[in-house]
Amino acid sequence: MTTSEYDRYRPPEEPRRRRRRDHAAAADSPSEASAYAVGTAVAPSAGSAMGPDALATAPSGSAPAAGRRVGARRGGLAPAGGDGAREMAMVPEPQFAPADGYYGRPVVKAPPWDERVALYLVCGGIAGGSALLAFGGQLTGRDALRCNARLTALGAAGVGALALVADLGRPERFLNMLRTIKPTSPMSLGSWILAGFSTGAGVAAAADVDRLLGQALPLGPLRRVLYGLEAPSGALAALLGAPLAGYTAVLLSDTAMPTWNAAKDDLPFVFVSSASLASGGMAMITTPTAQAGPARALALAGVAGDLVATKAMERRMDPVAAEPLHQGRPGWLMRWSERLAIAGGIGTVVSGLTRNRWVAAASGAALVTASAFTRFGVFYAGKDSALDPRYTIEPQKRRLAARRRAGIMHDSITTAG
Amino acid sequence: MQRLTAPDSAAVGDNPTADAHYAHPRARKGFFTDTSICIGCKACEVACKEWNRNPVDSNYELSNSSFDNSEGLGADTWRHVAFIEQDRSRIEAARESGRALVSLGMPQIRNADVPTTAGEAITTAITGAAPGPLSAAAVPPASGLPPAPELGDLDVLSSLGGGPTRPEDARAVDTTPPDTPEFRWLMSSDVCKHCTNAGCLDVCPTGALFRTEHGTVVVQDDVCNGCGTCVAGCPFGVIERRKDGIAQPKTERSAAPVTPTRPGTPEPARNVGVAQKCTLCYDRLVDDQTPACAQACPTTSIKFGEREDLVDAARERVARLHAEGRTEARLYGANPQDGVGGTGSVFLLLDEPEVYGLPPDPRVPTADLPRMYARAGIAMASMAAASALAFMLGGRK
Amino acid sequence: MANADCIVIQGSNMAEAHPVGFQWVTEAKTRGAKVFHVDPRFSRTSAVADKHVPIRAGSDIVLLGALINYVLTHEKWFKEYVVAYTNAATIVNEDFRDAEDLDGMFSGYDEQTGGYDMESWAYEPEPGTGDAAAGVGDEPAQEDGAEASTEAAGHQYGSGGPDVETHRPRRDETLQHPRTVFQILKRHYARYTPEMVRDACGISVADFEELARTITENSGRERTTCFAYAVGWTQHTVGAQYIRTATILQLLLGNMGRPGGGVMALRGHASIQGCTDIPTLFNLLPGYLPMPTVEKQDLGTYLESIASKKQKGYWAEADAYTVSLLKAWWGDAAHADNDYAYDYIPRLTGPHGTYQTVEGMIAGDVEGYFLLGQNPAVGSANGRMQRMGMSHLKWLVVRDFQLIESATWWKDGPEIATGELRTEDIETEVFFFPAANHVEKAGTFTQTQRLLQWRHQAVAPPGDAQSELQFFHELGKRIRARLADSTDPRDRPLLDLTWDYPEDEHGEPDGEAILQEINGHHLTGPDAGKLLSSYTEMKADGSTAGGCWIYTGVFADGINHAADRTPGGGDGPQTEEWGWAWPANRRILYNRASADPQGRPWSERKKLVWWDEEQGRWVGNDVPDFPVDRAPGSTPDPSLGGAAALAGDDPFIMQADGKGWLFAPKGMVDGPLPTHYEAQESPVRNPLYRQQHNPTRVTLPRKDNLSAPEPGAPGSDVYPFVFTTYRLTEHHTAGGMSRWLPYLSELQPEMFCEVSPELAAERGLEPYGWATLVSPRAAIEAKVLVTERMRPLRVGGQTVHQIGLPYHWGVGNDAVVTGDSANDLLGITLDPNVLIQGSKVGAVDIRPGRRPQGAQLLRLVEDYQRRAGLTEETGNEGVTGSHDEAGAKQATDRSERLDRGTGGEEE
Amino acid sequence: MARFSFLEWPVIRQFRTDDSSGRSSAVTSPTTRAIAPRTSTADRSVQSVCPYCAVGCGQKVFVTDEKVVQIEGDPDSPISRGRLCPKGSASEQLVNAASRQTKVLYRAPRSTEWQELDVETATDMVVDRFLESRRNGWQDLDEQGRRLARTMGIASLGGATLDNEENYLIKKLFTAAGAIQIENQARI
Repeated sequence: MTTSEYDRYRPPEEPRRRRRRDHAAAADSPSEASAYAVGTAVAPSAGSAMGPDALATAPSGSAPAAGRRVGARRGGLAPAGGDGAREMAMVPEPQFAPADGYYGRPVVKAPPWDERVALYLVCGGIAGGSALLAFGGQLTGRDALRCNARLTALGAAGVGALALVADLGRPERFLNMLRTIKPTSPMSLGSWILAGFSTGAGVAAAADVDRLLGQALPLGPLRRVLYGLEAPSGALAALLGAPLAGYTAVLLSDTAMPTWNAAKDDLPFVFVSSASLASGGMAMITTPTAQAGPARALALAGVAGDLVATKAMERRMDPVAAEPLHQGRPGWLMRWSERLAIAGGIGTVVSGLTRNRWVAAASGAALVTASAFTRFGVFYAGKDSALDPRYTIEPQKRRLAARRRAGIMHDSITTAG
Repeated sequence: MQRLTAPDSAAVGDNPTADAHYAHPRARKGFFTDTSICIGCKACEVACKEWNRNPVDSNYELSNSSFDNSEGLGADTWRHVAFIEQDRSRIEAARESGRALVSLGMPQIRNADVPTTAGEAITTAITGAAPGPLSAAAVPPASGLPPAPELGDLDVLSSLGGGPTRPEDARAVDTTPPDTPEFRWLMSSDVCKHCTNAGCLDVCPTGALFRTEHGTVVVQDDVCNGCGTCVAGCPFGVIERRKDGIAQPKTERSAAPVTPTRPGTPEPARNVGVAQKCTLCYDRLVDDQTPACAQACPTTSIKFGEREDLVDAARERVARLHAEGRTEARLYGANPQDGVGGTGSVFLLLDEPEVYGLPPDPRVPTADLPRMYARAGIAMASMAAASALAFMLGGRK
Repeated sequence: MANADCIVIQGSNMAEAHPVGFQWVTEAKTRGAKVFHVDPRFSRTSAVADKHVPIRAGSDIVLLGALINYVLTHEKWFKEYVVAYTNAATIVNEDFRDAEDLDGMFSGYDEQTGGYDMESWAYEPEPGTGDAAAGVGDEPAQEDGAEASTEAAGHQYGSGGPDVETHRPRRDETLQHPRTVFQILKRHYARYTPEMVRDACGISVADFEELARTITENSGRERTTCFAYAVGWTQHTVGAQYIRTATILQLLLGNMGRPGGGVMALRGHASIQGCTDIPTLFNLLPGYLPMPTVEKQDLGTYLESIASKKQKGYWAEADAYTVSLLKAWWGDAAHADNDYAYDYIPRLTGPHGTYQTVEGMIAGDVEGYFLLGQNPAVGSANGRMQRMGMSHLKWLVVRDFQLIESATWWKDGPEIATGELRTEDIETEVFFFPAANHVEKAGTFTQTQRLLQWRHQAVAPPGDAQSELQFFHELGKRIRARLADSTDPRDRPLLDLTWDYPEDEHGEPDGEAILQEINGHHLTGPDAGKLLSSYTEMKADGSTAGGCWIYTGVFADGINHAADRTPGGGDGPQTEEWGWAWPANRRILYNRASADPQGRPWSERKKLVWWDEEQGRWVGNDVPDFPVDRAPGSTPDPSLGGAAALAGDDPFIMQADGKGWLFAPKGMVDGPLPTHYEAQESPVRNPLYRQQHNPTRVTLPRKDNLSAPEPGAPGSDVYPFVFTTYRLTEHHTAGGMSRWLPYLSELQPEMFCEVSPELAAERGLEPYGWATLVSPRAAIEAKVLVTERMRPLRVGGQTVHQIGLPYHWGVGNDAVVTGDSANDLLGITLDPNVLIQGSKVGAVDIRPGRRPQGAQLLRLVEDYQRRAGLTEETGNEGVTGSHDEAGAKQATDRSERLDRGTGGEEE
Repeated sequence: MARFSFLEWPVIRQFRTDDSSGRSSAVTSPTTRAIAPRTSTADRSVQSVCPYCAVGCGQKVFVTDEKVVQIEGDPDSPISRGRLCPKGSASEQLVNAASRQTKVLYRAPRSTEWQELDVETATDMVVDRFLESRRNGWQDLDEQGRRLARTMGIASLGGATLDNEENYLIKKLFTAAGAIQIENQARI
């Protein structure tokens, strides 16, 4: 597209450097097709299709929409064509309806978390549920289940913790997570939970590993200690399993990200359900069907809980704040999560009836994937919701107006004096 | 536990330093940013960057937002001047919404503890309707604000002629509004709010963020590990993790074939990967110096001082503007009962907060934390119970 | 300014260009003062003003003239003040013909020279005094900033003004005589009506009346109104007259010499006041003494031309100031026998301003050029001419902090890109010397209100960086050493120069020693060696030396008063213990006018200085700008001259008659009264007169400095829009001190133009897309800001679109941010009084998209020139209509030839 | 954190002090507790004047180890009362700009690049050229035989950003040398 006949004399433009801003980086990501873009992109320009001559000769007033004042005022002004078109398409016009805030820029900032944190959310769920299964196995003498679940718990916790550390701005300072205990900080409590859980899961798993290796580990007199600590460690991990699987819901909800925050009442249920079906699924993959009965039961409970809790959550959320869950990449993930959960649930039932290891493994994989999709979906939806100011402004204006209608005047941040 | 999980300082009113156990607690400091006298010079932005050695935050291209080329607050930009161009209809809407605030009995700070019923009474008196859901006609969904009666569009439109407007409804503010100009250009210097209940501070897991003896909220660069939770915890989108710290011009473009001795060695990138935001010049406050932005501000649009005094000054200024008929003036952050317990940085705005990119009804997320913990506790218990049940019902070995 | 009740900011974007100065406006406003901003653009100043009045660029005299007319016809003038303190009652020579009589011309125009003979503008002498025509010349305007003395002095006269004798001009205190200045003024502005303002300026009658009403309501005994201006007034072909018009208005309203009054200049550089006081200007010597012209072959002639010993006021002592200066420069070599070395000063033969110098470079006459903290490749009008001029130099010395565009044009300038210049062909040697900056040297800046402030050195300059002080001291030392054995008389001025200043261990000369030389000292007599404490101590007999008489007193009693730093300036309201203001640490000039003729303050609210009967002296809150013991009623012996001749009610002590000049009988080369002329490239006809332009403006008709056709002429629609240039807060002039700083560059990173939504629609310009602007000289590209801050104006039935262009960017490779330079679009047409270019109005076309590169860019500019039929004569007519018949034909022929010529090249 | 001390572990301090929620005094680091502004730790501060526009705002220049570490408004100045505009606020960057040139550069005729020169040589070269161009452009008399005693071979532009003392020396030297084309920003 060219607006000047002389543009052809110019060398091709270098691609523009992006701002070193998180929201810009996020806009770069595949979620570009999400609600943000859909919500704010302005209609393609009539002007962009016009040649300069047409414009130059068009009398003022009858000129097409490109520069018309009315359009400008209402924010409907076309994006620039010509040179700036690529960038302009995302850039809203100066005069904005108030819901678009300040030039359509985000009001809140998405956290700088990338997929590693989403991965941690998944791993945390698997680890927490697995510890519960392991403890159950430990108590009920299901050795394979106990051993596999312990290893899963430790592995998932380890991968998750590593992902979390890697996502830090200063990974070398990860120990500062244990610098203080802050009840107001789910991340602080979560760090302590993760530390405790990992210790428990680690000791318990070490005992099983030692057994698997025929006591080949060079433990010496510590072996007795290890075996002595095995049971309480397994109990500790199980005690912290559900918190580990669920605290991340609070971590997400305890933010100003509109979608996460709006989901605060129900997200823990979604997350524990998702953790249950994922850990059950993992156990169905790793463990012979004979010992995997409780895993299947847990998975089925998780599927049921997941479907119910997710629906309830979406229904109870502010409709605008819920939008990102249905649009773009998170929408896709959430839809497929549901489908896979249902499919996995059916497969679980089938595998329970047929005792077919392959069906069990496939169902387990579907469930694990469903859980991952749920958590990635929720993760992305929250980040997306930060990008469009509408998700922040509209629910807030609505609740403010509702309070004012109800005669509650004392708690507004805006005051007349 | 209740006290520990309560939003910071909820237990201590609007002086968040009171139980911080400082040997020498000081009066709470803050800013009052009076946007009605801001000239948009951006001295605050430069003075801030210069003092804090913050990196350049730009690709050196226009940001397509009037004269604002720094876009917003972030890790490298701790003061940001917004530029908003508005035509007459927006000005009238702003004036109208301000008038509605006044009519609603919104100067609530003075009688902050007026019981809700009183507020209802006022509403009833003004709107002539009982509190509660009003008819759709009375509440335009777009604005979300109940309009003051008898101040409908027609009245405003009748003053469009440009001549002096007739005396307006005396019940709102007994002044003659000035002529509505054809156009205005709002400028406003935004900054960290230093909330009474600070979301960033509450959610920080390392203790890098802390409440200072001046009541401000500051990141300790040497402690923060860049987990980024605070970024999500801020209802105002202020704090951000620093990505890189290029404080240099485009050196690769330097035409000089030689590298002469530089008068100043380039500042190395600082605090990369660490959460960054306005410190209210904590280092300067320690020595009773004025924060860099407030010291530089040519027109005293940015005022620094003890928050209590500033809020008084802000109220006086609003009253004065209202007396001039500029009902669009309003305060932002002065109310200790708002969703963040009031802010240390108080603003005088001339339009709705969202026009400036500020949230209209921010709420510190940790305010709901006890409930979130309770819900999560139930969920976790359910999971444990489900596991137990699974073993009971999960069949034989 | 903080004391004003109404502030009119016109021709200045004060909040943007002088944010810290604007604090006083903010303060006045919060105290209830009304603030008006009259400007083509709605700028950040408008945003905080009570009212913005958009005006067509270049029509300010119509507005100000109409305000004068309003004041006169509505009887709003301050009668007692006007009669006593201005020349309203003075009667003018009967030969005088006003612009109203001659359709835009005054009497005395000479077609040959394109200038005026001012004889017919003179005062009429009192019958029986035998005075000849009573021209009294001097500073034409009298405002707080003493701007007029620098900006508005005709180059022939420096600032001392033309020859003067003492006069008793005829007066009519009733103001009824038809030839009184007052009546002439009334007639002159009678047609400057609100309707004329509407048709010429695009300001509605209602807006005008609101402005007029507010100003007049806020003037008088109790209240004062202040005008603030900057280069929005000076950078016009009638710039000096803009300031005169405001001064006339302020005198009529009694707003001069009083707190919260005046016409305040807002200047753009740290020491731009200082560099006119101690001028690096061709036409001046320190203290506004004129550079001698070739006609002034000896000291006597020279001194006569400055001031008569018999005229009133302090200029009468110009001989003492001149001799002291010569003694300061040439010491013992200056003595009574050789006219105090007067012949050591070179002589002028005409204008030698910076734009003439550029012509001299292109012609090859100028071989060497020093650029001292100045970036003409970006900052001067017609940037291409500037760079082409530099490419003809033999050598160029650039002293700056960074590699500015004026230092690198030979490798990355726009002419290299277009192929007009090839680096390998350019013969110019370029020296770049790194300069020390303001914290690396000690010295004084003089700020816009004449305040000298000493800066202490904080650190030593880095690397090879040097101060100008060190560089030029060293240069002088080496030149003198090289010539030490010369017997050539032309080298005597250098060899006899006093040039031995103490240096520190780094070779930095002692700034205080130089400031002491500037201050001056006694050479002989009982006080020999003692520093002067006031210019009144200067003598014409060679017994005193002093480099700049107006600065005398800065080192009184051996104390560097410029370094006075009592916090807050001390307890006095005029903060006189902070720095030192010339003259004599006086903060408000002509402050005698703050008291009535009897010496009482006009009002309690606005008192400043007053006569204390008991003490028999003037007292008050400022240093009285008046002989301190001259009683209000005193009428000195008419045979006296100088300060002694000032009557007790002659407050304007630098004027030859002690009065504020409503009418300038001499000194302004383009007319005794400000008259509206259209700008060189205005899109509209002069609505007031047949005469379109200032007939005395200085044009540079050259092929590289073409002008747009006159409105209505063939081709005038080729450049249909008006552009006006301006500054942004975030940058500093040509960018040498801002575009290299990342913190400033990121705030305004790209060159842009501001257009109205209407113009954007008309031309298909997209918000934040690119546009190309083409003027008769050049084409540049800029990002487009579509904004309602720009408003099309209806002027005389025609819509005028104005385009705003900041001028900070330049083409190069070294700065953090670069861009096309708005000044490339500008042509060079100068104000005849001060030779400042008209850069606030230019003709331009705008089109969407980026500009072509390389030789295609030249082709685009030529296309436009051909379509408009431009020739060197286009738009450069002196008297409108004088070229009409023969001229027009000639122009057509020429443009046809040009057409053919260029066409041939294309083939 | 330097050496780990159990009692200084914020978790412990949380419970030792009233700041049990770990949001203020319990979590400060030693660096934070020792913080001090560089304006207070500077070796000296010097009063100066802003180099940009003509308002003449007061500046305080803080110097540590002979390096300018901070420039801010001088609250004592009655002109500016401690305030500065964005340019004035950027003065420290002006002084310490990494791109600032500190070496003499020379571009020979027809050369495409700069080369470095030492300041002594460069000054001598300028002296040579100054004298030669002065001679080449010299005019003794005008066409009517009147004394001119001037050179048109040398011109200068600049001064509005310089000190009065510097302008004084420039005007004095150029005038004595017969050069008249001395101009500055005041006419631009």
